[in-house]
Amino acid sequence: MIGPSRVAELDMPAAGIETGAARPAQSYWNESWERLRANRIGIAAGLLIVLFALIAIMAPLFSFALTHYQPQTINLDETFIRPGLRHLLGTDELGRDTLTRLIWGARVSLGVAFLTVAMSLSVGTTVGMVAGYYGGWTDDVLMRLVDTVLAIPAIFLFILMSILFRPNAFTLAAIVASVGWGSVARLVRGEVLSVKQRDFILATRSIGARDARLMVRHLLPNVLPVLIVAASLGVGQIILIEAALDFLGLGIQPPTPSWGNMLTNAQSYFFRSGFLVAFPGLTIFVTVLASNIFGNAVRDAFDPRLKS
Amino acid sequence: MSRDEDADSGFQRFERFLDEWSRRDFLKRTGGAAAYLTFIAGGAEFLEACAGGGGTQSATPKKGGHVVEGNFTDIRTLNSMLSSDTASNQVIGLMFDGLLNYKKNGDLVPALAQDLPKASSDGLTYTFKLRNGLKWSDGRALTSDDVKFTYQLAYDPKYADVSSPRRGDLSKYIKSIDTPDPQTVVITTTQVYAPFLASHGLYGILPKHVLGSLDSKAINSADFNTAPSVTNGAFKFVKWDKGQQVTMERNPNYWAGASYLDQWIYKVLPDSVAVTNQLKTGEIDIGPVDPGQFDALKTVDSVAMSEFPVPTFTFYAYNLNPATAAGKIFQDKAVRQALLFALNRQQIVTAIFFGHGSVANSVEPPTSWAYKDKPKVLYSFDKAKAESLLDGAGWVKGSDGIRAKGGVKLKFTMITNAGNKQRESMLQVMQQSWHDIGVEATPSLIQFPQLVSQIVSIRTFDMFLVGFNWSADPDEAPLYHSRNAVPGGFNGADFKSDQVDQILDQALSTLDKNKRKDLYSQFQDLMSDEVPSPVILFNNGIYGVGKRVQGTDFGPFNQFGQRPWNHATWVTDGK
Amino acid sequence: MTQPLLEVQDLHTVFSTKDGLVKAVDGVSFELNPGETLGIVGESGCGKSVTALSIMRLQRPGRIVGGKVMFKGQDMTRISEYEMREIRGREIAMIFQDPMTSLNPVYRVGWQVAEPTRLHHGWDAKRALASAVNMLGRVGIPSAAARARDYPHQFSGGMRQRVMIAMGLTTTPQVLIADEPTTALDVTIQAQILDLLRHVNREFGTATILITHNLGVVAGMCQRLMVMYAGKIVEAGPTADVFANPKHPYTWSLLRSIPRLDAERHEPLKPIEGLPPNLVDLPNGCAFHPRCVFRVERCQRDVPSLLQVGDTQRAACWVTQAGTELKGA
Amino acid sequence: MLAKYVARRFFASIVVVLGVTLITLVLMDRTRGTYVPGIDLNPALRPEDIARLRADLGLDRPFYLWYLTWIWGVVHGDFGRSMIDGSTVMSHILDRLPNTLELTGTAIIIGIIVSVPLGVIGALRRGSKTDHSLTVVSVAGFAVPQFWMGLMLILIFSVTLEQHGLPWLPSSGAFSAFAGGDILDRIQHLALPATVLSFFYMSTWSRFIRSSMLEVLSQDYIRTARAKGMSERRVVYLHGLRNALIPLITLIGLELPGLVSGGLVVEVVFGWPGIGKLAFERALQYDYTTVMGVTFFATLLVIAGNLLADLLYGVLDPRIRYG
Repeated sequence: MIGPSRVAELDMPAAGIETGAARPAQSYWNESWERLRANRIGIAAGLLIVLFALIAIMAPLFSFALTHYQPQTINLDETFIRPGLRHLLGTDELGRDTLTRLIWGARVSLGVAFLTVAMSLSVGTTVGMVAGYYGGWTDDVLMRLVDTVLAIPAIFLFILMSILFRPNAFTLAAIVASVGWGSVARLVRGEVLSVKQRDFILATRSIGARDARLMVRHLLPNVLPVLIVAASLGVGQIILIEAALDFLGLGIQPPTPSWGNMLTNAQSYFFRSGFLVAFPGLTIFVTVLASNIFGNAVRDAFDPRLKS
Repeated sequence: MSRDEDADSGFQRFERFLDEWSRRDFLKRTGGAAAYLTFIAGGAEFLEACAGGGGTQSATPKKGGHVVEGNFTDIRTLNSMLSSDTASNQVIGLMFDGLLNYKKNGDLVPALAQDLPKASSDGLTYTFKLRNGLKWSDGRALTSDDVKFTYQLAYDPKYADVSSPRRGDLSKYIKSIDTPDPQTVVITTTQVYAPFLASHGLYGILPKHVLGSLDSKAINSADFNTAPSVTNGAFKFVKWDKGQQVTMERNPNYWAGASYLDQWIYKVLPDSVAVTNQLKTGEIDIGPVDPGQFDALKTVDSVAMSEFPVPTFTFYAYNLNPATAAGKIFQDKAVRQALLFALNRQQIVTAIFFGHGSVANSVEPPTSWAYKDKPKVLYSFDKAKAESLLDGAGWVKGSDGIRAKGGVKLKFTMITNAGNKQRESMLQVMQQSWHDIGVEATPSLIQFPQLVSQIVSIRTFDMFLVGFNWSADPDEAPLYHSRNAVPGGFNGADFKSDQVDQILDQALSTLDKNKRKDLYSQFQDLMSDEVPSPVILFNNGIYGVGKRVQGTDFGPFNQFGQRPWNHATWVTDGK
Repeated sequence: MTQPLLEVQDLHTVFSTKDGLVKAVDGVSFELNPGETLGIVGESGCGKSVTALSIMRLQRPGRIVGGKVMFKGQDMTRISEYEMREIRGREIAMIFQDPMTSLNPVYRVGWQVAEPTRLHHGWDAKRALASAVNMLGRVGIPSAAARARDYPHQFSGGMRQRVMIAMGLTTTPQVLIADEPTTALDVTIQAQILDLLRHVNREFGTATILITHNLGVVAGMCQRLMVMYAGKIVEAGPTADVFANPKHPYTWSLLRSIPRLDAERHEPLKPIEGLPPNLVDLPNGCAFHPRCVFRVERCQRDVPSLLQVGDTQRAACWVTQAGTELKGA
Repeated sequence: MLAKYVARRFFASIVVVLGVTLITLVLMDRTRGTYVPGIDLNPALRPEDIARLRADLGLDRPFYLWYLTWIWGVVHGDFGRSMIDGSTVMSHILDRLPNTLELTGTAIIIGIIVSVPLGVIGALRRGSKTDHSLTVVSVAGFAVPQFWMGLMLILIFSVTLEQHGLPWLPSSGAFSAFAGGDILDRIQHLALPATVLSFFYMSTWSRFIRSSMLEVLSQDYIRTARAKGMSERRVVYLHGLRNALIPLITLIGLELPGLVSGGLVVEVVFGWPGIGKLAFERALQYDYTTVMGVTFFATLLVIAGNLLADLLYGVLDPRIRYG
């Protein structure tokens, strides 16, 4: 790309001069993918997330082969051990192996993040598409519902929902998603409203395509870029939200480790062992940083509004 | 870091009052001394108790300056008859004196009263004589009418709409209050009730000339509750910045002499880490210290640490209601005893409370004069004994390693409140310790309100873990008497023993302290055998006090509301 | 011959792209005389707009890598940015293709039209606005005083282009560069705007460079004409002569590809064969040769320079330079 | 036109307010169990005390009756009294809201002051090293848990500095416990929490302004402005920035509803007496009246925030019409 003015000129349709066929345009997806691949740092960040996810999935293997400890096994004779050979990253106030807990904590923290994204996107997309597509009173009812959900102070929802459903990875994801789906719905609805007006939708409609088919086959692909961007930016944010909820005592409850509750837990022992604060803090930082970088890369590559 | 301190207010502090304090002899001395002291203390003793303070200083007190006391619990009300939480009581105690007060070992001393009251021979009537020349901070005389009015709020049917948490007891026990003259108060009780003075003699006295004209409902919402215009304690109210601090200043009319300090400020902090940090920076002068933070402060030159046992214990309770699944398991005494034998409680005290607390042998705290050091059954850590008890009772290990009897597996869930680190840790230690003897116990953390609901009414739990904070009287009926197993009572474990009921009732209606001591001794023996809700440890209280502050004297019964030395506190730099 | 007002000498402007260097303007030379209207014609991407932008030094992200732009005795490619700013909008004004997007949507029209005089003449807001309103009236905007308070989106396309023109004229510049001023407009509006430009040229005596891909526009407007292809001028000369007797096959093809009212009835329109050139990878020799019906062997080898062909025209073509007449196939 | 638009939004708002408060109440009612707000495990309490206090608070009635009573009060401007401390809910909100506004407002201002230049520089030097490092910094600022950053700042700027006898910043509250409250004192107390909170804004907004600015700078009217002979600064800040900031206004307007939850973690870490901390504490204690009052006001803020953002958008962007 060589700058806006240049592009404008090159792309200009020639009214009086037949320019012949333009160079074949790459499809939007190929182009986006190419742009993403060109972003080395973004790809590296993405791979790091994948790596962490793999570690999380294989956590039992790691505690069997690498650390030789279980995440919840306590040993009150070996509390606050500094990092060393026996415990690579040391132990916490109950003598549990920090590395093992970090690995198992990845299951929870990343699991919650991915699950939350999946849930809020699927619910939000469905609601947003239905509202945007049908319009009228369906739209009104659904959007007032969205307004309502978005207007309840999130903290009340978090507190009360966490009491209603004891937080484990699944319910916590559901709790966070119960706040998150609303904005997705708004986003998707907006996108659908603009796509709906385009000729091809009207054409498809006129040949009598069923609504469901139309939404899935024609609207969804158009909304997809927005969703991809939202998803990749969402993961990091949800890890932070999860950590904040742990800090407020509304997240994953001990003894199940999550990065957030490990970090929260360690705060009171900061004076005893800085490592306890450092390792989970660093893990969260690196993960969120990576997913934000990846998310930004994805946005730069996929966001149709940033094209050109 | 605990996040629900506000929800948990009174409770939460236990965990901080940790212990270890391997000075077992100190505990004994306190307990023993308390036991042998006579019930009646003289004025001379009172002076000794309140004038000097902790003995850390020898210099002459200076007038002027201020103290900032930090705590991580917000207060709710400044009306002594509406308050039910320790934080509020603590601030109320700075501004309002009651008829009586505690010495730090829990002995009663006179405050607004001249002497401890004389009880009538039938034990039903207490006659208080007020000190001469008592004045409110506005200069009006404080009379027996004020005292009567204060108690009326909680017992007189005329004030039935006042939302006082004291009404249950007071309306039951007070028959009438007479004021034959402005300095005399005669309280007649409906029945002999031994803890009456220790439990109900300390409420801050309220000014009738301010509140007397209001009806019940208006008292609930009076401005006085948030901004008391008139006080009778060491300090006067200045302002309350909600969520932040309460500022108080010297009350020149205080009966024990005007405070050295110009101001006392109660500041609300986010959590125990903040208390530690701000003790270090000097943003606060006084604050309760978490056992986990003790070492961080011990090395700080500018802060002196004060540690002492408190009438608080942390215990777990079995659900004994035979109608529940858990009740069927825990009805078996062998199970209850075996589980306790399987816990290495010394290790819990050492590792989780960093030694700031002591393993409990009895259900009475060692701060009590009724404390029995060695009740009938002692439970030292003995895994083999635990296993043989279970084997003997017919609980045998299945193929999955979990014991079962008659098809019922020895598995249950343990609940406590989320956000309380020490309790969370204890559940995990219990889970692992019991797993080692073939018992599957699953920890589950719930919010404090839900825990309270479980304990006082819903009662679908298998086992809960909490702390309890006692007054100076050894009565423990709220937890162990069957009449408190009704909804709303704290005997959520549904412990029902006719023998225990009888002993507790008898002890309540006995005024003779030695007789009571015998009864409570029997009670402790019985409980050590039954172990319906074993006490894991007795907590310690730790206060960090900036060295510029002199004249404080924290002790088991002088931490929150009761501090006879408030007015005698001073600061070396006069700032 | 009077002294030229603006003289472009061997101008080279390049763009770096990830595919390579693009020579958007490749050795363009021409002059503009006072009061004259010069047309620059070419298809998309031929470099005509970049030429105009390079004159204004607004070619970013492209770079001017060679040549001179002489204006009032100084080389505009060498003066400081500050001096350049003094020329932009004051001595040389420029209007753009799309009036819908060329006005700032968040400022009132009057404010925007007044901006150049405030900036360059240091007029206060009131005086500048009065002059702006006056100018808006002169470019044919009805009730100009009221409309000056409107925002761009409240104007139609044609009206906006009038606003653009007014904005360019407030400082009475000596040169007006109009880059495709009518392309984005309806046909009827196009005619009105062209009328306006003609009028401006006459009334203000402003020399005008009119850039367009539309030969029809040039025909009615310009005394002289330059045709650009792939960054180079391939033919230049008086408009009438070029139209009557093109000396470059590209011009010839262009003329045959547009419908003409005066054309013989049965003459079919002939589109130009082949694709527009890829600027990153130009063919050897004459850039037009792959599409040229007259090409000879030499065209594939050597680059022709712009030389006098005939009395009034110049062309860069081996064929016509050799004396061959271009006759329709 | 505008009036009609506002009116339509107003009626939609009533639906939302009713929905929000009802959902909040139902959730509280479903989860409360038999807990009576303000009750601890205090051995001095008798079963009859607990029953009586429950009745005093109206919690022995079904939630819909409680709701109707509450709505009736609200319609008459009475939000009731806190179930925990007996103060009026209104007084709580009026006490806390200014503190939250002070904190959030400062953070937003810091956020704007920092993020706008960062975003503009990033856009102007797109692809340069400066741009890349700014991107990394802003992304990194958003990758640290707020509570962790807060505690670290306290350890560094409060505890450590003080221990070394250097000037230090207070770590909690809105003013000094003793003789505090003047402007300087408040600014000192604001410094740490506002910094932590502003990181969030800085990170998101600088990215946002960068892309918004990039988009604007590619617009034709920027070229027009340059062609008019304006200095680059005037082009960027007068013609570019104003357009680029319009979407930011919406973003800021949408922060308004976040007042309750947005600064919560920071308020908790720094003991800042704001509305978020109040809401958090009181929700945990089932202080129905306070929670409902905060919910009500928070919903109004959401509605007002959306409306304000839209109206501001209209003021700043003349293209927007209301229909």
